[in-house]
Amino acid sequence: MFITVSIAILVTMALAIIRALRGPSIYDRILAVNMFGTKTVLLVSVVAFLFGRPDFLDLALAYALINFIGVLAVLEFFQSRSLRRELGAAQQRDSL
Amino acid sequence: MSLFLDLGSWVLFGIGSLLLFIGALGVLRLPTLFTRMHAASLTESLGTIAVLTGIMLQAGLTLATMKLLAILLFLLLTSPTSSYALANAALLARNRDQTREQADRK
Amino acid sequence: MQLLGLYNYWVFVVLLMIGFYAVIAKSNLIKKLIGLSIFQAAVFLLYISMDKVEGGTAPIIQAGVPDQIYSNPLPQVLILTAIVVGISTMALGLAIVVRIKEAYGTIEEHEAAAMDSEA
Amino acid sequence: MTILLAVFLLTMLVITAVAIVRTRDLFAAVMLLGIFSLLMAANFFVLDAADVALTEAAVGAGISTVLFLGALALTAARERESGDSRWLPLVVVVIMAATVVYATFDKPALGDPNAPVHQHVAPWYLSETPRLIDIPNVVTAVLGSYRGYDTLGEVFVVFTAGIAVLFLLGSGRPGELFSRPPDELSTGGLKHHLIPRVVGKLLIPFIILFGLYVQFHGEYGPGGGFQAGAIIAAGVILYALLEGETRALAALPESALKVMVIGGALLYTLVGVVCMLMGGNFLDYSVLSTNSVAGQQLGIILIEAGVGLAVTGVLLSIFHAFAARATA
Repeated sequence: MFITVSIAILVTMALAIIRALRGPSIYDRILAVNMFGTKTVLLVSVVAFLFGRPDFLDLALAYALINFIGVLAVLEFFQSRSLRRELGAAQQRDSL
Repeated sequence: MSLFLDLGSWVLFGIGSLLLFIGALGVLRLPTLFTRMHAASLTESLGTIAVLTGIMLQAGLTLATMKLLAILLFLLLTSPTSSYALANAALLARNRDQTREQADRK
Repeated sequence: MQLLGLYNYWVFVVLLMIGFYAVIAKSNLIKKLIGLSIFQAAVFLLYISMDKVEGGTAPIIQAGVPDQIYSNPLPQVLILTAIVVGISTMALGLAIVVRIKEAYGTIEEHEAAAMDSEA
Repeated sequence: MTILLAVFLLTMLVITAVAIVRTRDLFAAVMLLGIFSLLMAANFFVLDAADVALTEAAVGAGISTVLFLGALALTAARERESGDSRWLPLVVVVIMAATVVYATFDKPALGDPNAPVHQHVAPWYLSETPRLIDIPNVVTAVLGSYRGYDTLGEVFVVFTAGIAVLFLLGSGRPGELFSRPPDELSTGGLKHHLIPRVVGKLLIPFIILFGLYVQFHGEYGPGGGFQAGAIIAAGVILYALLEGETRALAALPESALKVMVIGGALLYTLVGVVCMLMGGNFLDYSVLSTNSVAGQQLGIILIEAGVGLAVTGVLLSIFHAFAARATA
């Protein structure tokens, strides 16, 4: 029964990768990466039981906690970049 | 007893797999960013709950169940938050582009 | 099935060469570093592929299961440390790229080289 | 089943790698590198390397993305057309690939128990660890005790890389990683970020706690100093992203980080020296206690603590160095 779920998760992962490759916008890629992260947590949890070593859930726990940081960093990066660009544009307008 | 647990797991796994698959299909097929985000975030939460609860039924009352519970809790906290932050950032970027276009037209 | 058992090694080769291609063919220095990290990942994959024993499980000894087969711990130790070393050296590479950008105003290798030959 | 899972994950790995190299948008490349790292970790896990998967998870999911983005913020986000011919490198790569693939036909198949690699020291490690060190995680035993020299070397490589980054980028006044413009332009920025801030700050204690768990549970489950260091560093980086560099540096100042880096490396070496003073060989922990098994366990706990301190310190110093550069 764990096999069925893991296959479903793998298919979902493949679809998420297609979205990440296709883009088109950066936000689509972030969405895909985020989704992929959640699916990895689920896959690892299922596979840990499939292999009969449930003590390896630590890995899933690590992803559940840390995956968030990457997404936040990316968003912060874009926010500050577009703000800086606006700042540059505002300075240009002022100098004209 | 274990028959009922197995049955419950099967049902939950079925629901979870179906939801995850539908969500992924939505992310792939829907036309715009916000509709795609909608598909992903709506199905993901329930799908995650279903799959992890299904595993919990199989694990029984062990340390593994506590870890699964923690994973579920963290995922339920972080996943909507990152969806929110993403949607917020995308919306702000779109609004900025629109105001810039309007400013350019003037 | 015999050939499927070699699939890991082929993926190792393909990844190694994808990384190598990025290092030699791309002019952008960050892209070169990304290629290098793919190259590195390929080597990790080779080592970890070698640690698997059929029917084995991770080498964390389970009490009360006397006849359990365990996979090989040695490649795991080497790669575990290599991952952390890899990220620190990658940071060093990125720091050098940042300094190159400050000195030359570009991170494209051919542009920087052209500036050098002009000077 | 293992093989099927691995084949699927590996195929996705190749597709992602090709996409990473092909895209000209460096930002997209970094995002795809995140997926690449997740796939690697899942694949390590499927191949029974739980410790390695945990390391990849701790490093790849947070820190490597953050560092690459920091570098992109300081350089450029797009790759330019170089105009060089792509055919020569492609031909070289294809020829090399063909040669190495030809060589793989001599390799033992995946999981073959008679492969040469499983014949030499590994069986000894697996059979003797319960008697000599008596901890379940053989990977930690090999890392800390049997191959303690190697690990000491790796810690010093990490240490040197960290110092070199500090030399190159300089440390000094605090900056923001992705330099924020003055406040009047970022109108409503903080208000809109209320939810990530609340949730993020709620998570930070759990991340640190989990890091400590990984550090001290490393003898019994997957974990150890390297993974714990990366996880704790990721927790502090999250704090820096949410509350700004200045407050993160107030919580864990640069001087403290330097003490952690140097202290960690020193602790490891000192354990070795103490072993020598007590009449054993360098890094032979058996002499640390009257009972040699207890001595081994004590030695491993101490050096893992040293590794954890050094790795946390180095990763955070690197992060702060990139951040300080962004506003300089």
